[in-house]
Amino acid sequence: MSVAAEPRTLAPPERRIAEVKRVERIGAYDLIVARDPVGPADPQPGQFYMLASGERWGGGDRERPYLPRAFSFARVRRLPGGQGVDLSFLLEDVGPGTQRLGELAAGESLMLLGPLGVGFARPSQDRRPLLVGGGIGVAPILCWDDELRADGVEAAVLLGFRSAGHAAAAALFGGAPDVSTDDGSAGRRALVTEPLRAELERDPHATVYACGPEPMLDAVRGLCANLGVPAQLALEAGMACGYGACFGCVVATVDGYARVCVDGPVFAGEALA
Amino acid sequence: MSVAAEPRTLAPPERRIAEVKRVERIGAYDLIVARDPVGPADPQPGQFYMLASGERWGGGDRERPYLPRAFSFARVRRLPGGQGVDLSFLLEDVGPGTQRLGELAAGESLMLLGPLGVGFARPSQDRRPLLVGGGIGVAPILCWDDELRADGVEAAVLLGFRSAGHAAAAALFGGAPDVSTDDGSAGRRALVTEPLRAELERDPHATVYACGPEPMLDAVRGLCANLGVPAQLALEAGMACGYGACFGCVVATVDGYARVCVDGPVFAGEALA
Amino acid sequence: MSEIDLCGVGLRGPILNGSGTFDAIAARRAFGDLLLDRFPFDCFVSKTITLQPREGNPPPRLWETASGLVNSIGLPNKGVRRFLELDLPLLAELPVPLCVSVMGFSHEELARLVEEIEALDEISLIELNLSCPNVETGTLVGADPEETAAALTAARASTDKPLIAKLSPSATDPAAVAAAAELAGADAISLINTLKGMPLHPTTREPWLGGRTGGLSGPAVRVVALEQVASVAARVDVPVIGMGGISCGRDAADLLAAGASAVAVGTENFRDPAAGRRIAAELAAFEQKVPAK
Amino acid sequence: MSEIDLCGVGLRGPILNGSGTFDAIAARRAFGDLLLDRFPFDCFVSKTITLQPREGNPPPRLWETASGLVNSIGLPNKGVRRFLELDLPLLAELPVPLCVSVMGFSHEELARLVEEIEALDEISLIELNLSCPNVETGTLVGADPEETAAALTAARASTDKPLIAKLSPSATDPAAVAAAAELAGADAISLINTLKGMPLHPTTREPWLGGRTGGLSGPAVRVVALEQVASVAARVDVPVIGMGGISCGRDAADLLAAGASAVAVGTENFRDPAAGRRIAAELAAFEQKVPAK
Ligand SMILES: Cc1cc2nc3c(=O)[nH]c(=O)nc-3n(C[C@H](O)[C@H](O)[C@H](O)COP(=O)(O)OP(=O)(O)OC[C@H]3O[C@@H](n4cnc5c(N)ncnc54)[C@H](O)[C@@H]3O)c2cc1C
Ligand SMILES: Cc1cc2nc3c(=O)[nH]c(=O)nc-3n(C[C@H](O)[C@H](O)[C@H](O)COP(=O)(O)OP(=O)(O)OC[C@H]3O[C@@H](n4cnc5c(N)ncnc54)[C@H](O)[C@@H]3O)c2cc1C
Ligand SMILES: Cc1cc2nc3c(=O)[nH]c(=O)nc-3n(C[C@H](O)[C@H](O)[C@H](O)COP(=O)(O)O)c2cc1C
Ligand SMILES: Cc1cc2nc3c(=O)[nH]c(=O)nc-3n(C[C@H](O)[C@H](O)[C@H](O)COP(=O)(O)O)c2cc1C
Ligand code: FES
Ligand code: FES
Repeated sequence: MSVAAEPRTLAPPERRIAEVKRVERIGAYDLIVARDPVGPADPQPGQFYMLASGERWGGGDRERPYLPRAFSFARVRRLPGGQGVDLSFLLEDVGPGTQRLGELAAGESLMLLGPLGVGFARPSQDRRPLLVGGGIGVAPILCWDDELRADGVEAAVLLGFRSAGHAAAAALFGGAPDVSTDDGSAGRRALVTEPLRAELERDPHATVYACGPEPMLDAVRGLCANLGVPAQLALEAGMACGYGACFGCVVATVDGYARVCVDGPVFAGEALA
Repeated sequence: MSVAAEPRTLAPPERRIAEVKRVERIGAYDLIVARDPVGPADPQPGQFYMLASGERWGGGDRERPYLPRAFSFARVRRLPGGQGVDLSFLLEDVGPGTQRLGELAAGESLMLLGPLGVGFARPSQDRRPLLVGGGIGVAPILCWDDELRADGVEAAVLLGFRSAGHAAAAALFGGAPDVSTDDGSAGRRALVTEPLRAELERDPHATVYACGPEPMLDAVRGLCANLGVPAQLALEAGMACGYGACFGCVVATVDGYARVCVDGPVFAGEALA
Repeated sequence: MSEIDLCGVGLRGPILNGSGTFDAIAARRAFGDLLLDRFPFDCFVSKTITLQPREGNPPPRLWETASGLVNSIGLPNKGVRRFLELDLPLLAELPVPLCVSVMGFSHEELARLVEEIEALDEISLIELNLSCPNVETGTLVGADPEETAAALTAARASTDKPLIAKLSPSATDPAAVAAAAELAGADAISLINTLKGMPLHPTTREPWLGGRTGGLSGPAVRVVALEQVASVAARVDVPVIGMGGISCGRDAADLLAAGASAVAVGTENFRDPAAGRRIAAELAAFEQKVPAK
Repeated sequence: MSEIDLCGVGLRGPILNGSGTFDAIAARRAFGDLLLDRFPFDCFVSKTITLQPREGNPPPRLWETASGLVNSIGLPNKGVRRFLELDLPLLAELPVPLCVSVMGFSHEELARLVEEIEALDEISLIELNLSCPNVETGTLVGADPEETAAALTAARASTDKPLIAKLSPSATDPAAVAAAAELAGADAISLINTLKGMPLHPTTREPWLGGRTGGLSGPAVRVVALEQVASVAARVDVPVIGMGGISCGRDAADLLAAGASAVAVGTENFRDPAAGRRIAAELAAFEQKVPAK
């Protein structure tokens, strides 16, 4: 991978067309695999893309979607001989945009801009990476785990889901991630923060990488702060542009509002207000 | 058929869902056959329906279509035992609405309101019906011819088209209509008004029923006026509602503007200004 | 649906039609008496009537835009005399109270219009269209507090019927205009009317509409209506009738939550003559959440 | 594309960005120097700068509506001093002329703002944002001829740079405001800014936006922009910069046909950072039809 000062791979300065190769149902989620012919081969885990369907983007519920939607890439496969890369996205249908994208079929076109934002940074020598994903937040955790494994690092991966249907996504991981569910229908019945606490109390020499719903991230942040463990949190926010143009996606940080799309989506726990 | 004072069959006062049974390409046009389960079995030739696709109406070119679109029914088939009627519509793709409707597939739903407006009125005893259709304007001429035939009346049918591709629609007629094309690629190379003039000069005891592009209707109107032959013209106008609500579809008549959707679409030639 | 009181007139529900977006007489020609059994509104508002007959604007009168419609109808109507003679008897047969919308091009004209209908029991409410963007004075009056107050005063003097002032969305401060109308005797405020717009012909690039400019309505104006209704409702004590972009019960619930006491369905009627009934049903699902005003 | 002259500043084409809809510095972080080779606009307009730094409104700041966007950003910016110190050097590296948008909350403040930038050669044009719907005084000034004239006078006294007056679409008569701005020394008029709107939370029905109300933009406002641009262009002699709902070359051609001398792309940038370039290419196809003003 390119060793950037900050883990940010630059994006071509225009929206481009990718071809949908596969759409698969993974439990409660949709997995979309699209071929990006011209984009960079080394998006950084934690970076994201703005997506829209090539056709019929609009005309959905209440005449939406209108703007593109942000999605972390969940997996990247580099194709031989500059044929580009296959990007995987893991989607949860929560509204007109995700619904429309879930309706895409192989061969159809996907509008794509990216990779965008700053991804996860490597842990310092003395710390092991500890990956935590909640719900659809497993997406960036998956490609981060892929990349660490490619470098021979076997990180502990702790995943939390509502129930077994959502937990199906755990099967995408290379290793054997630790799974918790709210209802105990798969893995342990617990919040993912419980195994995380145990892990960190066992050995605090870790850097925590987390993505998931706000309450989970808040808990992870508090836990890490108390134990003095550095945390890198991948945030979400409503976005219009994804590249810093609209100032719409702000989150409160210790030095004022920051744009999740250009200053994040990955933030250090202690940077957040 | 119900013998109404004016040829107007009433419509149920709400939009309803019809199931698309068949979509067929007829030369340059699309033929959509939809099953109307609850609508009246006796729409009057010349009456029309407001149509929209059940899904993805909107989100097309420039975020259109938004409003429903008006279409004469081209054929009606009554199903046994109150199963409703199969309505045929003949469409020419001229923009986002007709394009979307042309994309409908069997099994999909078609939103429908109608029948609307006033249809063609029977000729007086001493006159024979003479049917004239130009381009997509053949639609109401087709069902009018069907109905006259069902009553044992063989009317002369004169059709005009741009070229052979469009003339394919002539094959839908029960008899053997007289065909003219602008480029002579099918039938006679002529404007449909030429055979009409010949027909009327041969025997002026006719009532002319015409639908087609504005220049053709103007020519037909002028011709009939000169020869003192009554003409019933089925007009088009941009519409929003189709049932008299918006006052948007007006045409100039001898006593001011009239709404094509409720006072027409069929007007007597001499009524138009 | 629970019965509501609008300026002393009892309605079976909170859903009106926007003036000029439903012609009950034409609809009855198309749908027959079934229309009366399934009447889509709880109160019927007539198209705007003027003292003299009007032909309206030359066609084309309609332009479809992104999530909306631009119209330049130009207030065609029979004129008040023939309206009362020919239309009123038919409108009196509707199963709901009748509101007549009127526009006067001068205070005298407005006063005379109102006098013409004052005595008629078939008419429960009068709406003053101060805001039709297709007739120049309309915009000016409804956008200006003084002008609006003067118009209300002229009308108020000639009737005891409830007067609804329909504002112009072109007002820089709709709440100020509403307050002026209230002070001058308006019994209710209705808004929004259409936003001024001008589509061009796809090829000639000349104005498409026969009236050159027209009024924008439909989902495109939804959030604008919500903002204006909220600011007006916060300022006046009289009930507010909210409209603009309603296409489902959720939109109606939003306007009621923003402070409206009743709502009117406009352009959505063009997509389905039964829209009012559908929206009423959808709204019922939201009602418990709606603050009664 | 043919070179155009905007208030004495030569542009390689007629396409600007709407202020606040493209951050060239952030975009360069995301896209690198390729952005400079493929810069989407012929003139870059900065986000509106104020005298003091501003945090902007609390989130959420965005709402997607039918064919449009409602935003309540609230003019976050570093304040003019730090803008000049930190941002200007980077903006000076752009391959196109720079226009700085400013807003003052008083005439003194506006005058001081303009003085701060007057001397800087990197800045070719100054746009006065008289119309931001998220800051109360904004709406008032740009909607009122006298207020607008006063603001122009204050700014005019402190600079010889071309001054663009960006009006508020809430003006009842935009042409009158534009004429007042021209008389008071505006070298160009730009419009439209966003229309005031207020979306509600889907479940709580409280205002969704942190700033309660926001501004509507995108295709939903297209026909409104066309009407206002046409009426302003018909009234003033100075060039008009048209914007509002441009999503393709045809929309740009429409605004130029309506009398604009240049156009600005706003919300469409959010759908594609290269929108400006695409629209320029599409516009080229229409150009012969466009009347040069
Ligand atoms: C950096 C980043 C990475 C992401 N990665 C992923 C991922 O890998 N997989 C994934 O499934 N999702 C991901 N998301 C979330 C995803 O972008 C959203 O789920 C998506 O935008 C929802 O769009 P929608 O139209 O389906 O739903 P929406 O209708 O947009 O609803 C989504 C939420 O937005 C709000 N909302 C509702 N209506 C509106 C409106 N009209 N305007 C504005 N907001 C509204 C509500 O809070 C609602 O819960 C990511 C988000 C970010 C910022
Ligand atoms: C009573 C009646 C019966 C009809 N019967 C048939 C039929 O049987 N078969 C058939 O194919 N057609 C029929 N039509 C015509 C049909 O309704 C139109 O072709 C259709 O509405 C076009 O919609 P569209 O979205 O495809 O095209 P549009 O984009 O609506 O373009 C159609 C025409 O409308 C104008 N236009 C362009 N843009 C706009 C805009 N934004 N807003 C308003 N107008 C615009 C232009 O003049 C254009 O040529 C009938 C019309 C009427 C009134
Ligand atoms: C075709 C059409 C005609 C209208 N005619 C009138 C009218 O005569 N008088 C009036 O006060 N408002 C008139 N209006 C405005 C509507 O009553 C309503 O205020 C506006 O359309 C906003 O509501 P909507 O978005 O639901 O359509 C008309 C609107 C349309 C679309
Ligand atoms: C997110 C956002 C932020 C904006 N910020 C500003 C601003 O700071 N100053 C300004 O004058 N206009 C601002 N505008 C208005 C735009 O410059 C433009 O006038 C308006 O969006 C209409 O154009 P559009 O429909 O193409 O977006 C903003 C618009 C948006 C959508
Ligand atoms: S999404 Fe536009 S600035 Fe972040
Ligand atoms: S289409 Fe609305 S009145 Fe005819």
